[in-house]
Amino acid sequence: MPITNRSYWPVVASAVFAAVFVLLFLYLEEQWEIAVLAVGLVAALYSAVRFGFLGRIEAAASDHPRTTIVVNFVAALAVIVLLRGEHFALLMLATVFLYVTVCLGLTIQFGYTGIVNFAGIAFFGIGAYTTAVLTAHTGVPHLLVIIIAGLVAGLIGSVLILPLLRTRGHYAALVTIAFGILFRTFLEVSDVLGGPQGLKVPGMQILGWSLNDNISLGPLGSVSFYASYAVVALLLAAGAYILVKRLERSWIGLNLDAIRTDETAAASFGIDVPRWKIFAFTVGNCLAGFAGAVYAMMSGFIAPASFNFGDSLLLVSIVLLGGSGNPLGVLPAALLVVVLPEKLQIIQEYRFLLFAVLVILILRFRPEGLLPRKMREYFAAWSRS
Amino acid sequence: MDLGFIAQYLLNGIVLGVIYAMVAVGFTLFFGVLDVIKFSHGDVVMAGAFTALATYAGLELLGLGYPTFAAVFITLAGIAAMALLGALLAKFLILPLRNAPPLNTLLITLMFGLALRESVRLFYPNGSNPKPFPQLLPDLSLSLGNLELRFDSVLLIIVGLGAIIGVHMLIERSRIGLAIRAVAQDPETARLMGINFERVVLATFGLGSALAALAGVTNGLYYSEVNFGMGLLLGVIGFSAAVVGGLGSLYGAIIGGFLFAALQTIGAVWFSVPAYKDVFAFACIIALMAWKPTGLLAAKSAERV
Amino acid sequence: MSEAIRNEPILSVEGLSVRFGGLVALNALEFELHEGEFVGLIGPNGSGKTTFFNALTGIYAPASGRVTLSGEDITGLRPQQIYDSGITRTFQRLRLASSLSVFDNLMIGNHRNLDQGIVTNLFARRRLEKQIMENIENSRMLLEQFSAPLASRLLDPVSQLPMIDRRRVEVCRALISQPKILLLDEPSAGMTHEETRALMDDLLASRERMPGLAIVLIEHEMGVIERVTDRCVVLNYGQKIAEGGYRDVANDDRVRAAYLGED
Amino acid sequence: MKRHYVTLITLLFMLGVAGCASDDKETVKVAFIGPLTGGVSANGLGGRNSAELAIRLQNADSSSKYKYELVALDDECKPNIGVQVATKVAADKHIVAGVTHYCSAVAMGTVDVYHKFGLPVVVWGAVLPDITYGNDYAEVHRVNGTMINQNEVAADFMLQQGYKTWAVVHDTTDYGKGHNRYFSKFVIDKGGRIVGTFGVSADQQDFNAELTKVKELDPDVIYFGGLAPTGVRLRSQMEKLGINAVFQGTSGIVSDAFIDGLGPLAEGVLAFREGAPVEKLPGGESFLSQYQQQDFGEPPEAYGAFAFAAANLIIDAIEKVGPDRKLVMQELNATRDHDSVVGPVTFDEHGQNTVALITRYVIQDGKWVVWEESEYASGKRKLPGS
Repeated sequence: MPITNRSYWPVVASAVFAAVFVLLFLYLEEQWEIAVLAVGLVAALYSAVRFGFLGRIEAAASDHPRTTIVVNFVAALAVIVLLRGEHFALLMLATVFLYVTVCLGLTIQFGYTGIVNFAGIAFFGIGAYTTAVLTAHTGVPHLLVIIIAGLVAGLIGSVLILPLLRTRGHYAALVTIAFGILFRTFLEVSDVLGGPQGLKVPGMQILGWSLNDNISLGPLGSVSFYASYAVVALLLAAGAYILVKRLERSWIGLNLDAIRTDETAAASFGIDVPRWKIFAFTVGNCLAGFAGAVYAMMSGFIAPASFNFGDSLLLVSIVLLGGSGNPLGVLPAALLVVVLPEKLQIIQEYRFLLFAVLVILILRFRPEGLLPRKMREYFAAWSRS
Repeated sequence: MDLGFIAQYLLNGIVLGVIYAMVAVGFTLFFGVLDVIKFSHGDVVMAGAFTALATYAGLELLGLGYPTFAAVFITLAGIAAMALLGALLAKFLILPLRNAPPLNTLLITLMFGLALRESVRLFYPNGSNPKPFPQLLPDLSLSLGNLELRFDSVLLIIVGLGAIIGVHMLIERSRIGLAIRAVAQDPETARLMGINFERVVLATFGLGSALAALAGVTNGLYYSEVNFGMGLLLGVIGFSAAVVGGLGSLYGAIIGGFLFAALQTIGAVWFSVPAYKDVFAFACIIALMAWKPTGLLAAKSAERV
Repeated sequence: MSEAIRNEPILSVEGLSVRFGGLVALNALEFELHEGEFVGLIGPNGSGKTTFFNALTGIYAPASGRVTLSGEDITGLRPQQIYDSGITRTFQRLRLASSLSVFDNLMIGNHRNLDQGIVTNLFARRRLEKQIMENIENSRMLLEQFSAPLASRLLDPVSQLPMIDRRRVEVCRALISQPKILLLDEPSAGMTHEETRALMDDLLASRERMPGLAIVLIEHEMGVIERVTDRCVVLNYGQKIAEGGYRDVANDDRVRAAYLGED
Repeated sequence: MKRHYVTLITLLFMLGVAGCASDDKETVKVAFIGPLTGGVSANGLGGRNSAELAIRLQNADSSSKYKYELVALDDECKPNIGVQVATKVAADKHIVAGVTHYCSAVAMGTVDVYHKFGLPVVVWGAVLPDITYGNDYAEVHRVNGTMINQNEVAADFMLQQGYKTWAVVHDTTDYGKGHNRYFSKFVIDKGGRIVGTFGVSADQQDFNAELTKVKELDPDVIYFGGLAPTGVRLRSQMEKLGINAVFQGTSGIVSDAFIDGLGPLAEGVLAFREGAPVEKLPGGESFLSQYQQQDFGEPPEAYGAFAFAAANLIIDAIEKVGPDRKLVMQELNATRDHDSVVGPVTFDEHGQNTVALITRYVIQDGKWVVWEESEYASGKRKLPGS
């Protein structure tokens, strides 16, 4: 059906470039190395925008959606393989993938449907706590635990549905802000879920294989156990990405976009606004719950202090920085927001100040985000169909 | 329960309500003219208090630390500095983002708040620790049974309410107030009528931030202590109060402020673990939003269809 | 005026009132519409014309009265139910999703004919793509009836179109689901005389192809009303003050007073 | 990986050079982790500076076998960030040991990481008993005492002074909640009475509602389990409501920040802290004066001396057995009566410093004074209500 005549090489080239960059970004530690890398990135991005490479890459990606996913997936796997022994880099990478998953959920909620969710980390936390409780008190297989954790997050989110359906804009924002703060305070005050001391969570086991063990490759050295988690997190993020992309390219995605742009008009053309808002909100929260479950098993310990209102704001800023509504933008933005503060450890107590200033500069001079959303597409080579 | 204690709870609640209302009025003003949420507002409260504190240190060096004079002078200094900061923020961060999605404004101001907070923590001498605020108000108090009626609480209530009424008068009676109302009503028409849009926005942000500074200084005088993190929760509560009351409505902000204070006070008395009071207050807010989706006093959102 | 329309009315409105607090925006309105009829709805600003549309389409809940469509009571239904029953509309202030493409906007209008199943949408890509291709063809054909150049811009964002094309897209969005009744809320707003004329010509032409379609048009330009409508209804202060052919209505004293009084 | 080879070659090269020029010593990295940003960063910065001081003093000593380098990282007092930086440190083969954590929840989350990677650490500030007693990890040690010993001594002491009723105000972090648990247990066991318990959030500004309730209950003592910033607010608002009870704090308020934040209101506040008073110990005085000389931006705070002691324990172990994690861990585990600025350190089988010396403090004329030497003990001044 769709005619495809543009080459997919720009996609491959950009994936390789991105992989090399991510690899270096995660691997390098020295101050000057990171500085050189940052300067190089800015120069590369500038020339990509200036000389139209970015447009060509995006056009190619639009023509070859499947190739794009496969190539990027392989590139991510390659990064994991190359980093196989680097525990810390892999932990950061896995964390990035989990944040990407949550932010893809927020993309469905906010980017498409226009529901602002300032309690993203709360639903992430619900997934994590569900996992802690289930693994401690039941023998439910861990893959099932992840699924249940996501569903519980979706379910608890439903208490907010009534106020969310009735409110709009900043009023709706307040509902989720209130929930986010309430959730953290509740965890801390109530002793049922471990209180401020938090809970321990056992490592993930799939079919009798424990993900918490390093894998020995004999003379080739050993693979960090975080590599297993990074792969699991990557699979989750890739699954979420495919879901979000499919959603966007369907009539349902159109409903969501219609609701965001004009609720009254959408309702006037038969779109069941409450139904699709509930759908988007719940699916988004479930994704956050899945990610939270994997996170809990990976880090082995969860406590209320990890689920602050400030973390929810970080999630929202990832979505905005990436370009609201563009699932592809979430990845670079998550890398920036999650890994950059860690890389800034060298400036110690000054790092948050610098981080805040950087985000202000990006928002000020690129208000649409790093990769602004393009037109809706229904299938490959859409613009030439 | 003894009558004196009931009166004491009431007084505590009123003082808290006045502080919240002062912060909430800022949110409602900004929303009125520009439809934006400025999330750094709580940190402006903090910065106002620290400006006053630094000014006091300067006064002491000059040997001018006479309590009443100093109290007035540092308040004015805080107000002036924050008014300027508010206007600058509007000019360089908020107005340029007018055409970007509204959430961007929220995020950029949030980051500005973080930067402000971190700057005070890092660059104010020993700023990561709580700082004692000079006790410049006479240490008078009246014990009526179990009620401890303090001069500073009464003064705070009077000054706070007076400032809010002053802002109200300014908006209702003055030329700039007329311009603010015109812009709030319909920015395009106001511009056509020859109103300098940018000036009005800067004035509004200056005004709101000045009120925040006043809240910060009175907060410092009342609690005798300020710290770099004091604006964090205050900002969220002020925002909640403004939204619950109905964004854009001055009376709504006041009612919202008092409502939040009342919820917290009730929660603190009611629960055996007072920390539940925030869970209680925010749960009530969620329920309230379900009941009154546009706030208690919002002008019925007349959506043109 | 054909004979067919003398049958039972397709839409009948009895004693419809809308109140905002103490304000009576629409007062016991009686209104009938027959199949294939083109009715003009006129009246000074604030006379309740748009309120009538909003009450009909479920955006406002009527305080009293009854609305029946083909004999079925549709009073107080939600907007999406009204749309599903076959009434579509345009808005005075264009309510297109301007960041979306022309095609997307048309598809929003075609909602009731689209497969909304989650399985189809997420998992049966092949079936979905077939539906999409069919809809692209339909959209092209419909747009071509209005403006051939517009059909070639099917995938462009609406924000890049000139005003008249946006109006065309909005009318097409309301027409693509093949409704029984089309409500047009002042489509000439923001357009020149020539553009309005061109749009009305398109409209009349498309009416030829949809013989059963009944249209209600809110319009301020009397020339337009005179040229395209079969019958006029005049509102003032939420009440119907006159009804009939354009010439009769235009000569009615109360109508003149209403318009003069406003000016 | 490649970089390791490069480092290895560099190391070999350096060793070769070292053979010729005796001045170049092998560099050994030691980590410090604590909260450098956020609400309790004052303590984290004080701890970092103190650990840095230990390193600098050692490097200045020409008899030192190695050249030490401190890798300081911020855990933001958040467990998730803590696990990240702990992994970073533990996975870095060049880091031999760590001086880690002020916040208990963070320490709870990271002990597994240290165990997994075999990195010996000495906790310098977190007080939750479970950090050492909740596991059998040989890697984990702690120089400061737990909240158990502290509260037992506190309860005994206060009852001896003749106080009978307490209202407990604690923050709802692990720190405050833990203190509440142990203090309430000891005081009730020993015959005291708790008339009310109030959990408050650590960033709360206004305590008038809680304190009005306290005033109704009219206790002899207000026990506060929490850190200095909250304590400052609580104490000053107590005064404004005219509550005339003794203010009894925990180790978390034993800092200059508490006195600076309160001014004259601080007079007569009691608190308890593990370890001997720094200035009374051999080396303590010099620690404080050396700290002054280094011109750090921030004061050492209550736990600076512990961080200093922890860093010194690690340095001494490395000097003795060389920069090898396993050997250093064994050496640390064998620590018995090791002199330090916080008194002799002896680790039990859980790596917990068992020298349960608790010092009682009272604020007198704007200074933390050891109770026995204060004018309150001699009867010259009186605490409120006694």
